[in-house]
Amino acid sequence: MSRKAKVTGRVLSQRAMAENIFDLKIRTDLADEAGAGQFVGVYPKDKSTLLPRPISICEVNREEKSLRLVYRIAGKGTKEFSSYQEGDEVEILGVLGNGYDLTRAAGKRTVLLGGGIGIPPMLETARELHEQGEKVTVILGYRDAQLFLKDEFEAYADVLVATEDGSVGTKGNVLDAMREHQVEAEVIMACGPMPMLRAIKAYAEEKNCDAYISLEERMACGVGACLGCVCKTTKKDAHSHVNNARICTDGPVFDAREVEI
Amino acid sequence: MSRKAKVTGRVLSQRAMAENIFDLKIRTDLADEAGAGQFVGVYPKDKSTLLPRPISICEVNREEKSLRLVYRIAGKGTKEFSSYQEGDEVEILGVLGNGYDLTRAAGKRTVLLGGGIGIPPMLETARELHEQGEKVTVILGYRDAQLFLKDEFEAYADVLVATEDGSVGTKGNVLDAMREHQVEAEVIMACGPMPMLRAIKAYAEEKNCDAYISLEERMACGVGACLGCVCKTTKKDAHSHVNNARICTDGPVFDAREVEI
Amino acid sequence: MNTKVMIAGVELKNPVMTASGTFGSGMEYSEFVDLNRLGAVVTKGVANVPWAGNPTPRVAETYGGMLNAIGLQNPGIDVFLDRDVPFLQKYDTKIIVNVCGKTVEDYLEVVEKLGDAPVDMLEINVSCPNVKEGAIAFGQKADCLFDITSKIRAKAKQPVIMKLSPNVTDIAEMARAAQAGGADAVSLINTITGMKIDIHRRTFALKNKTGGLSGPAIKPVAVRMVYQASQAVKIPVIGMGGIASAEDAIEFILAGASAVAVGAMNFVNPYLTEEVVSGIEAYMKQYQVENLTDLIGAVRE
Amino acid sequence: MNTKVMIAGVELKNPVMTASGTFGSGMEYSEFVDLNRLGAVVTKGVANVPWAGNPTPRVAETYGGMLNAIGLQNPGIDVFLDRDVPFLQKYDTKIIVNVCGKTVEDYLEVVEKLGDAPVDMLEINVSCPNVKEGAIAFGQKADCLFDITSKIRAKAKQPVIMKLSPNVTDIAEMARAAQAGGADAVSLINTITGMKIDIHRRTFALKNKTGGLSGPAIKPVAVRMVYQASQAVKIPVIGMGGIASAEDAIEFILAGASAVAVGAMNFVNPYLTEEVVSGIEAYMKQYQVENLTDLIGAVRE
Ligand SMILES: Cc1cc2nc3c(=O)[nH]c(=O)nc-3n(C[C@H](O)[C@H](O)[C@H](O)COP(=O)(O)OP(=O)(O)OC[C@H]3O[C@@H](n4cnc5c(N)ncnc54)[C@H](O)[C@@H]3O)c2cc1C
Ligand SMILES: Cc1cc2nc3c(=O)[nH]c(=O)nc-3n(C[C@H](O)[C@H](O)[C@H](O)COP(=O)(O)OP(=O)(O)OC[C@H]3O[C@@H](n4cnc5c(N)ncnc54)[C@H](O)[C@@H]3O)c2cc1C
Ligand SMILES: Cc1cc2nc3c(=O)[nH]c(=O)nc-3n(C[C@H](O)[C@H](O)[C@H](O)COP(=O)(O)O)c2cc1C
Ligand SMILES: Cc1cc2nc3c(=O)[nH]c(=O)nc-3n(C[C@H](O)[C@H](O)[C@H](O)COP(=O)(O)O)c2cc1C
Ligand code: FES
Ligand code: FES
Repeated sequence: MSRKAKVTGRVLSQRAMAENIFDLKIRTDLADEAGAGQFVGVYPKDKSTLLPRPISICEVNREEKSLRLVYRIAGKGTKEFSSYQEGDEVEILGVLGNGYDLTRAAGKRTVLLGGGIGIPPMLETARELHEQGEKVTVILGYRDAQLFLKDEFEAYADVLVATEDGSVGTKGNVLDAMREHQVEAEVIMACGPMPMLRAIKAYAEEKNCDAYISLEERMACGVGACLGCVCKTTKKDAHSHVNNARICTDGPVFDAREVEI
Repeated sequence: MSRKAKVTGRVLSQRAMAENIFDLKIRTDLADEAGAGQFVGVYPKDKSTLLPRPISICEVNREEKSLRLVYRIAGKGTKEFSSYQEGDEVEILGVLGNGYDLTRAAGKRTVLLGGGIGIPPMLETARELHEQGEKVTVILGYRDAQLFLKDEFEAYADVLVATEDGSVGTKGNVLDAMREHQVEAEVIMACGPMPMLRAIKAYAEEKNCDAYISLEERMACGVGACLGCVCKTTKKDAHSHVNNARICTDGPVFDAREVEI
Repeated sequence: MNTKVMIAGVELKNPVMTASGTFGSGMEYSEFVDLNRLGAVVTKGVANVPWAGNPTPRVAETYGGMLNAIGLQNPGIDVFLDRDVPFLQKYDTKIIVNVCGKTVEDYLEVVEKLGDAPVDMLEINVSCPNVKEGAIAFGQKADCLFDITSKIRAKAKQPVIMKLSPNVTDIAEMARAAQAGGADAVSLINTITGMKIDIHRRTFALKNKTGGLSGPAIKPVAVRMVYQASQAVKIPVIGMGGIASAEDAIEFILAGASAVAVGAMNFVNPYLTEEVVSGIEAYMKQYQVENLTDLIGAVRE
Repeated sequence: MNTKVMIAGVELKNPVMTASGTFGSGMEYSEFVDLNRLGAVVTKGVANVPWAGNPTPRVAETYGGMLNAIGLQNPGIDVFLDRDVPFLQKYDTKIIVNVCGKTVEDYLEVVEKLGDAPVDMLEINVSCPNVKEGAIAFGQKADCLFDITSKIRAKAKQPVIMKLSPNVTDIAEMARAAQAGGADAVSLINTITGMKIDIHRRTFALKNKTGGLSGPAIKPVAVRMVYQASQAVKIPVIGMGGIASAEDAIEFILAGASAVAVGAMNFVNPYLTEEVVSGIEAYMKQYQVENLTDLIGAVRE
């Protein structure tokens, strides 16, 4: 696991990508150790809010020493982030969590599934797998025709799209697209809303394939100390021995077989 | 009394005047009704601090619709204010309080006394009296040779100076300077630290002259509703009938005879 | 859309009131808000005789809140009846008079004098933490609370709201005691006792040493107590503590409050009471809530 | 300059500790701070058997604070002794183990198992508002507190700190009950019970409905209670609740705390504990305070 620190980053750029979705690039040394599926905690400056906001890493640029975060405005904190401009300082805690174990994809038919605001972390995952020479299929699920990040995935993988409103690609979710296009997977790596992750867990069990899914929970510390962010596990967790793993440190990426969601 | 409002002003300029003392000019419609000795409540943006900071009006510019505030960094709020730059927005509650009744000076030998961060409100007082054709003497008490605002007073009045460290003018306080220069007063208008105001009250009683002094107290509402900011009065106060006047609305300027300090 | 609520037979045009002691008798804030828009104006506490209150400093700021130890300075019921009641009568809003005292007799004297006055309800403050003389026991011991409530109820011509202290182990027990004593409603929370020390002077920030904490900092405690009280009694609960927006007010209503009061945040935003009224209307519109009463206690698991 | 303080015969190199449950067993934050710099590390509550804790969501943010309803998830005393104690022994800091339970017997079992372990003190959590099973009564009724304190004191080999709940009418009475039961020290405050409601979903923000409020929002209440407790008892008082800086820590010490603990603000600033240590040193230097003990309870009127 990477060594953690709270650091002051500096905004390199920010732009709106889609309705309420922003693309923020921050210069920070945390980039040195960040990997696909990990996240950072971003602290709002508004003193009425204290806790760091967990945001997944969408892209790592080690030369530039930058992290790219793509996030949706969900409340006070993300609203504040969306006002940041080039040169602004931003306090970040990172690098947090265990990301996707990319060695699992080696030589396997790997499919990446991203749904909604779960799409961003799949970009770094696709990029790193591509760098490692893996050929993967990416299926992205959107609400509507605002296909943020899709073009960028195309540099690294074959991309299929599902939209809830049917405006582009398969009408439905990522699994509907998977079925429609008869995509076969030996390994699935996924991030997205809970119903999607539940469906993937069921699908993987049915098809007996590996699935690594990234979970979300309310967090306080982000570093494994407060036990706020647990999920039920099938086996005894290493920390508390009560089948409750900490998403922030034992996850956020879990083997779908090992969690009860 | 002027009608009160909470408004958004805009910083026209800010500069440091002396060590920890800042000169802030804000564009706001509140300028229309503001007068000498009144104050405004300035709200910090830091959400951990809620209450408005009472700051006296140092100068009113009706043409430009601006208020000038001169303040000393005393804590979180004033520290924040000192970072404001041209164009920044600032929330202000005003115009608050009853200022100096300048008709009292008409045709009288009037002396204005300002001590430390009590100097700023005397500038608008001097300016308005000057405009009304009164000839007044101003005595300013400083800690040391950092004679902020002194030059500006000279446009309106004869100015004497006292410094605590004796580096300029009389060594001591404003009353020491008054005695040294044998300045006679029929009317005193004053603002400054409590010990100075107490001395002025005693002096005025001894000399049987009028003295109008501006008091300070911790405030919450600033508009007379919370009863946080009272001072003991010799007569029954109009509001509560318990010899406790509200500094924010019945003051901050009081006839020295009418308060127990 | 119907924002009306009924508290002890008194119909408020909407559930938004002012919290006692933060709004004077309405005069000061009438420069900022149209009192006609408010469900009710709750006055500063009034006693049988004038009270001088505590020495200054009486207020201090804390993180997301403030401490006050005003000590219930007030002109006494006679001046109040002559000046403040006629002022409020000019407005189309309900008048709720907050009553304080040091002994049961003090309270009863005020309540009696208010008997023929054109006021709509009485709110009995047995929970001010800033008065030394012992009235606070009325608000911290269930049997004392029951006792004073029944005595006041017997004398009062108007509906009686008992204002509860949060400085207790079991708020539900206190709410039940008030109900058993005949209270027509309870309101809560009053301020939580707090302290601030100036580490540079090594003195208390308030001359009174302790003061009552209010403002957004205390809202979670207030919402919890309103929930617990409203689960414990059948009489209406009036909720307050840190309300800074319509969203906050709705949180209290969902927790079980039939009406809400805006307190310390008036000092931060003098327009807040009216904004809360409009904000509640906007919420009802957004979620197509026909009657405000449908929201009261409507939180689900 | 001497920052040492003595609590029940145990000398701490400085008065700064971690608040139970916010610092794990030190492992997680040892990436950020040098545990050797701290007066003591107080562990997360540990029970006789593993506890799974409450369902999620377990945490929610509030204005200047947070609610938690972890429900004391812990691996049980056996794993704790095997893993966490050896980890902490590597550091030059005192080890204080926070103990939780549902019945007196639960507590006693843990206390006994700790008897031969290399830990310096025990902190008995009788004040967790997030466990349904009733242990909270130990922290809210003076006679229950007295009773459990005496039983634990009789069994414990280490000094016993009773951790008090702020959810009581009279904190002084509780502190006295702990002292009478033989407690070597008291620590306070634990979290204040609170609630948050999501007005858009109309559900509780926490699955457990209520949670414990901590963070800067509660500091004035904590300082007041520490003051009242330290006035009421002779045993040392350990103060906590919203400490976010050395200044805050000094406020608690001036109010009467012999030591202080940093809790929820670790989540905001993971370096905070060490910064509080240096900040206290800087304050002592600025004001030429020879011994930290000169500051304890040194607030004047
Ligand atoms: C591991 C992880 C990775 C994430 N990655 C991304 C991402 O890449 N892009 C993105 O847009 N969002 C992501 N989220 C969700 C994101 O954390 C929340 O949208 C964000 O915290 C909302 O903060 P707010 O202040 O805007 O909302 P508010 O509702 O005002 O926040 C109040 C509190 O609730 C917490 N909170 C609210 N929603 C969530 C949520 N869904 N998950 C966890 N905590 C929440 C906040 O952190 C804060 O403590 C991720 C969440 C987790 C756990
Ligand atoms: C009528 C009036 C006019 C004033 N005019 C000026 C002026 O022209 N220039 C100037 O520099 N200062 C003036 N002051 C003092 C000024 O209000 C305080 O210095 C300022 O409020 C400090 O705020 P802070 O956040 O920096 O300090 P903090 O100590 O962080 O403030 C904490 C709280 O205490 C209050 N407070 C702190 N010091 C004072 C004080 N001396 N008087 C009242 N409240 C205080 C703050 O408003 C705030 O609510 C005036 C005060 C009053 C009452
Ligand atoms: C300055 C001030 C004065 C108060 N005076 C009274 C009072 O006279 N009577 C009373 O019952 N409550 C009084 N309160 C308590 C408030 O009515 C309210 O219960 C409490 O402040 C919590 O609400 P808030 O957080 O919105 O302020 C006072 C509060 C403040 C801040
Ligand atoms: C996430 C969390 C978990 C906690 N767990 C415990 C615990 O296990 N035992 C205990 O005695 N107190 C526990 N507490 C209470 C803290 O130790 C402390 O008393 C309280 O949070 C007040 O301090 P603070 O405001 O600095 O956090 C916990 C607090 C938090 C925020
Ligand atoms: S957020 Fe604290 S353990 Fe995960
Ligand atoms: S500050 Fe509220 S009455 Fe003066």
